[in-house]
Amino acid sequence: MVDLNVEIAPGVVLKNPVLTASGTFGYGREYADYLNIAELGAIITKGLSLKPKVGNPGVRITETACGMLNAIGLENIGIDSFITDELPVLQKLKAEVIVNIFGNNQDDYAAIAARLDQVEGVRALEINISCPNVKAGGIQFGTDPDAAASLVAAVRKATSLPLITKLSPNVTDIVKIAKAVEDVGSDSVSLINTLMGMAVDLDKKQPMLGNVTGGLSGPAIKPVALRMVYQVAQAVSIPVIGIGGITSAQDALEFLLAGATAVEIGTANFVNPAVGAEIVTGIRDYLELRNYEKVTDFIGSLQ
Amino acid sequence: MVDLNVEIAPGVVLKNPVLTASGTFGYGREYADYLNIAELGAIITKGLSLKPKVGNPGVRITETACGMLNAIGLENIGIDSFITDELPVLQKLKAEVIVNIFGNNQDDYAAIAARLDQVEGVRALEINISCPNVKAGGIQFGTDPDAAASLVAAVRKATSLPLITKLSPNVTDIVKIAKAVEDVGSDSVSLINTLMGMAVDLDKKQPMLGNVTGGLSGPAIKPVALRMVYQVAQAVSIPVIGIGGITSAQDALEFLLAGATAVEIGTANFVNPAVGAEIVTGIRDYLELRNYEKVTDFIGSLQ
Amino acid sequence: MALTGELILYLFKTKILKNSSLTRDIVNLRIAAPEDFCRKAAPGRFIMLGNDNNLSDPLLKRPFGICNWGKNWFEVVIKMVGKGSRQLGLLQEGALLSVHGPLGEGYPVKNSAPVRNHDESVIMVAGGMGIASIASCLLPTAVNDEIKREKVLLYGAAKAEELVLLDKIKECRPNLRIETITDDGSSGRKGFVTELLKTELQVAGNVTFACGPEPMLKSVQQVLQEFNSKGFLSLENRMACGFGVCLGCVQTIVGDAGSGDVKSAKVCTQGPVFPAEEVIF
Amino acid sequence: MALTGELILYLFKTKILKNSSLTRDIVNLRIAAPEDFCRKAAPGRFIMLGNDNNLSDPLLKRPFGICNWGKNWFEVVIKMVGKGSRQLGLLQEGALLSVHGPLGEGYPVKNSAPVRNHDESVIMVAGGMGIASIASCLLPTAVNDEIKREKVLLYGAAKAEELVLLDKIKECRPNLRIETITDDGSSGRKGFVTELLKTELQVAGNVTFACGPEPMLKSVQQVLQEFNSKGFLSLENRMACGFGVCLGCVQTIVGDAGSGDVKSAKVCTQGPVFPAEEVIF
Ligand SMILES: Cc1cc2nc3c(=O)[nH]c(=O)nc-3n(C[C@H](O)[C@H](O)[C@H](O)COP(=O)(O)OP(=O)(O)OC[C@H]3O[C@@H](n4cnc5c(N)ncnc54)[C@H](O)[C@@H]3O)c2cc1C
Ligand SMILES: Cc1cc2nc3c(=O)[nH]c(=O)nc-3n(C[C@H](O)[C@H](O)[C@H](O)COP(=O)(O)OP(=O)(O)OC[C@H]3O[C@@H](n4cnc5c(N)ncnc54)[C@H](O)[C@@H]3O)c2cc1C
Ligand SMILES: Cc1cc2nc3c(=O)[nH]c(=O)nc-3n(C[C@H](O)[C@H](O)[C@H](O)COP(=O)(O)O)c2cc1C
Ligand SMILES: Cc1cc2nc3c(=O)[nH]c(=O)nc-3n(C[C@H](O)[C@H](O)[C@H](O)COP(=O)(O)O)c2cc1C
Ligand code: FES
Ligand code: FES
Repeated sequence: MVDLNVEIAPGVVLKNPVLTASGTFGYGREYADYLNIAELGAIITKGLSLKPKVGNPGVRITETACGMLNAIGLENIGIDSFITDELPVLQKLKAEVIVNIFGNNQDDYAAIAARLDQVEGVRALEINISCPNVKAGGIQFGTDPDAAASLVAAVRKATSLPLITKLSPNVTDIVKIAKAVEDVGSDSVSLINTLMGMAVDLDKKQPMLGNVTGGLSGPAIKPVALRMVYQVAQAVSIPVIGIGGITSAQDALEFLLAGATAVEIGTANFVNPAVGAEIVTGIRDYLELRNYEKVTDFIGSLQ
Repeated sequence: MVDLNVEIAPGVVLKNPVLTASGTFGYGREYADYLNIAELGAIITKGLSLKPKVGNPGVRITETACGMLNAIGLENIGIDSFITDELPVLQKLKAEVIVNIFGNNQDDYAAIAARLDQVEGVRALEINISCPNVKAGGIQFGTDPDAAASLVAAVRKATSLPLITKLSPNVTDIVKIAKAVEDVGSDSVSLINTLMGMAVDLDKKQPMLGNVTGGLSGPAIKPVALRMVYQVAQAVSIPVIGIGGITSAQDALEFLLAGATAVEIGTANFVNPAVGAEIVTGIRDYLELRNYEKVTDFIGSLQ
Repeated sequence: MALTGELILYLFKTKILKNSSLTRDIVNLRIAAPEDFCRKAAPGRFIMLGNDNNLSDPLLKRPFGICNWGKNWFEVVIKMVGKGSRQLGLLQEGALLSVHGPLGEGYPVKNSAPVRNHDESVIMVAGGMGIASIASCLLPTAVNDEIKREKVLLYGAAKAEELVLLDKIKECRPNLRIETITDDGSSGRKGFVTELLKTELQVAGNVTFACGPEPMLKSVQQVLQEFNSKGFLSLENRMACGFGVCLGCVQTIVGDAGSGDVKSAKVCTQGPVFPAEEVIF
Repeated sequence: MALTGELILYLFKTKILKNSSLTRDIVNLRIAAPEDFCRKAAPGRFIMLGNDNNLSDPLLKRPFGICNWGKNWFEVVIKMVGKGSRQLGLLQEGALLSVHGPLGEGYPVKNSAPVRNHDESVIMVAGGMGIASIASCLLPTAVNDEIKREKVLLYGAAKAEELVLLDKIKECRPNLRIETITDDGSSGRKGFVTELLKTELQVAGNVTFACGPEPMLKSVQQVLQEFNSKGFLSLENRMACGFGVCLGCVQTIVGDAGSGDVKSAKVCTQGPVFPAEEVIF
């Protein structure tokens, strides 16, 4: 039996490298009908803020060639409801939980990180510095190395939880940002968040999305994600978690090969809610067939 | 009969807004079997350098979800062969010709622009500051506003031909770069060039492309292209030419709606070599049905 | 939910048993399904349907109402409007499909899970493809046996040819009164279906179920308010997932009673059927 | 070229006349085509084939050899190896396709456009799906009537089942000597097809045509060099356009005679068939 354990941050050993991406897996329990969520490496929650948030008005999703645009606007139930209503359910389901957080400014981020510090059942935080849908918050942090570093440093001070910084692909040099957050104590990085895109409704002569622009996800972005993961994995010494257009075990294996210690599955969950479990099985079968003893021997073995 | 004329640079009035993108239309005559290339707004040549260039070794193209990666490496016959062997053919075929140029450094760019200055049958130059496949040249210019401005200024001095600067999407803020080149005399901007991506061959445990990374084109990138065209068109006062994933008249119309004065068709030429002519017809039919007198009334009319 | 040990949603691969064309661009697909799935079907519930032969374009599944079902099959009526629905509509007998469902909360009829209201008789209002949803109250034998409280079917469409499913409905409910209306007068009166509704609402004590394009639902809402009459609207917001995780489908609805607030509801899990007075268009 | 007034390449939509399975993953498609197109077909030429029902995934057309043709049809043999070939291979009679072609320069047989060499008799070497290209010298009536100069067909595959098209070839060329060889010895000898070639080359004065996977072509090239014998190799580099504009398919070949230089050639327009001694693998 091949050993699928991966350590995605110091001390955070997961039973396999398949995680679910924030915003595509709800708070986790919605999927309990389709798969045993305890069998996943971990689930990452919808992005949470200090207070509940309503999100964007108008059409929020539209499909594009091999992808989709979303402009949900980070709607969420707020950290307190999460802790009281959702987390206990996840613990009962024996899921490994990573909480994705965001705020409108550095203090918000630090406050939510502090709030989660002593909460049982939270394995790590994923800091979303890259959501393209929040004008005031995310985007500035995610596109400037100094701002990103200062934000992550503030979060680092506020909590002892392991920190994964989630990077934006909408930048000239993602490696610079990855290194900047590594330097201030991010335990790992995850990438990519969505590419900023747009669709128009020719009949109505209007943008398709209420928010005009939105985040592109799905198979369409996989080549960009793979390239960035490869570049960042070459440059940093912390673990890299690969995200973007993964729909099959083959896709996941490609990211591992390129240097990702683990992967997150996003949009594919909408198409097939059981995809996470199927990918775990697919990775295991692939490695077993080729006589690997552990997945870590395969990771980063691209020639 | 609806008036399809567009002015893509001062004095450069084309009979319609459908151009072919550099690198996807050869030197033009290869398509003469499939469509009357004189019916296109203009054709843009494969990127040309002062001396012939051999390109990258190994696999150069690979398909991805709704797109393709290429790492041709700017292989071309060199400007002199073009002027003697290709341009006369294009003139006989009555095509409007825009020459796409690149170099390894500022002097190269200026030299090739100077070389073309007095050549008959060249309507404008498109300056490729954005090819991701040339390590020494393109990419640095295309991702930094100052470098881009200084390059375009040098080309501006070297020629009196109208200048279109072709922008890279692999940047944090494409609007900044567009404005920078506008300021130094670029007559228009075209966007986007390819997104930098990568694919891996799981069986061989190697990158798919000889060059490791390549440029992503095709329908997959359309949402990113449309977003950037919209943003740039809002910010500059020179014409914007939209490129990226256009395969149908509907796609082309969406770019015009978002503010593009004209569009370039790239990868779609490989799939259907007659697509340019079909898109011209499709745009005409659409506008006629809706009683437009001229396409310029439609351009930028997104609400 | 797995939490309670009871599986409510199913995810399965299946086959088309039959594809019958109703018009040039509307088809009726009969699809094989497990018995457990069929037992959970109810008027107004829906499924997410994906072509299993396709690659990743289109990517997402598409939502369609379950308009009829039996022991081990169900039916959907699909209007081919874009790439997803066209690809599904062109599939023939034997083609493979992926299905999630049954999803959502349906109309408050007796045998549907959330019994919200089942006293009055029902005025059914369908606009265009809204008939697929409304038909789910009329066609299935399961429903037929338990409730027979519909008063009238008011059915509007652009033109006569687009009035689909009428034969089937007449067969299942021979005594049902049906009034049609078309934009061009090619069947029934010329006009909008809400005009028919106004006439029906002259008599009080009924409840209205309506499904159709948003502008129609808006005016149904207005008419109901005018007559101070109760009703339920089935919405068709865009959906990516269908089971409450993407937040793509949310609809603004009125907040907690008396608070004057608004809140957002997931159409896929809290709807698609909402009390008419709660929806804020 | 339109320049000369003569149309050499065609771009058309057409239909599958017949899909016959040869093995579990190899099919033979007969496709309707205009007569003009068929007149330009020649051994070793190819077409780009696209499924007309699909959306944009897969995006590009795929290259396949024209392995047989008549007055108004042609045939391809497709091995389903990935998403593009699988989607095409699963299409049934009546399905729509888009075709560009005929493309490339084929083998130097009498009636093919570029007559480069037609004196010697020909040793034909096929490895795996390379048979589709080699068969284009043997199956078409047009070719059959004009040249009958093949000496032997050497055909290697992984195992017996994968030796396809043999019945057809025997029917068209009843007198042709055919030697098979397989990796596992399930038909003919066990080994590689180049071993058979060595035996044939003991007798001089012949020319070799070869098509197959790159490693096989490399060893054919070596063997030919060893025996100082002339030959032609048909390459299968990846192609995006098929008509010389993307520069995706280029192959390094020897430069101008005696210069010692190398240059790059477009496999799609300058090939796919090249003199064996010119190719630099
Ligand atoms: C709960 C629910 C039940 C439905 N039941 C039925 C039914 O029984 N029969 C039926 O024919 N249709 C039904 N629909 C609508 C159907 O889902 C859409 O027509 C379909 O998803 C369009 O997909 P497409 O790829 O063909 O269109 P696209 O190419 O994506 O778009 C074509 C047009 O359809 C609109 N559209 C796209 N997605 C949706 C969507 N999810 N909902 C509404 N409009 C959309 C677009 O704005 C556009 O104008 C239902 C929708 C919902 C949410
Ligand atoms: C001139 C020419 C003639 C050909 N004739 C035939 C023929 O008659 N019958 C036949 O079955 N095949 C033929 N091929 C090969 C055929 O084109 C490829 O098998 C096909 O394009 C693979 O597409 P896919 O989407 O199924 O594979 P993908 O999913 O893209 O890839 C699957 C595998 O095929 C390889 N591959 C992908 N594209 C090509 C390509 N263009 N050429 C070679 N390998 C590729 C990949 O490296 C990968 O290992 C020919 C190729 C050329 C260039
Ligand atoms: C509907 C939707 C909502 C998302 N919400 C969040 C979010 O709240 N926080 C976050 O960090 N990323 C969010 N993402 C981004 C995903 O986590 C992921 O980075 C992205 O979708 C790329 O992966 P994919 O191609 O597998 O979907 C969201 C994506 C989608 C499609
Ligand atoms: C094979 C290939 C070669 C290209 N070569 C060039 C080039 O030489 N110069 C250039 O400016 N852009 C080049 N491009 C980029 C295209 O001109 C275009 O910007 C890009 O492909 C996006 O458009 P599309 O999605 O319609 O293909 C090339 C693209 C492809 C696919
Ligand atoms: S469709 Fe995803 S939450 Fe409703
Ligand atoms: S395949 Fe495009 S140049 Fe040969």
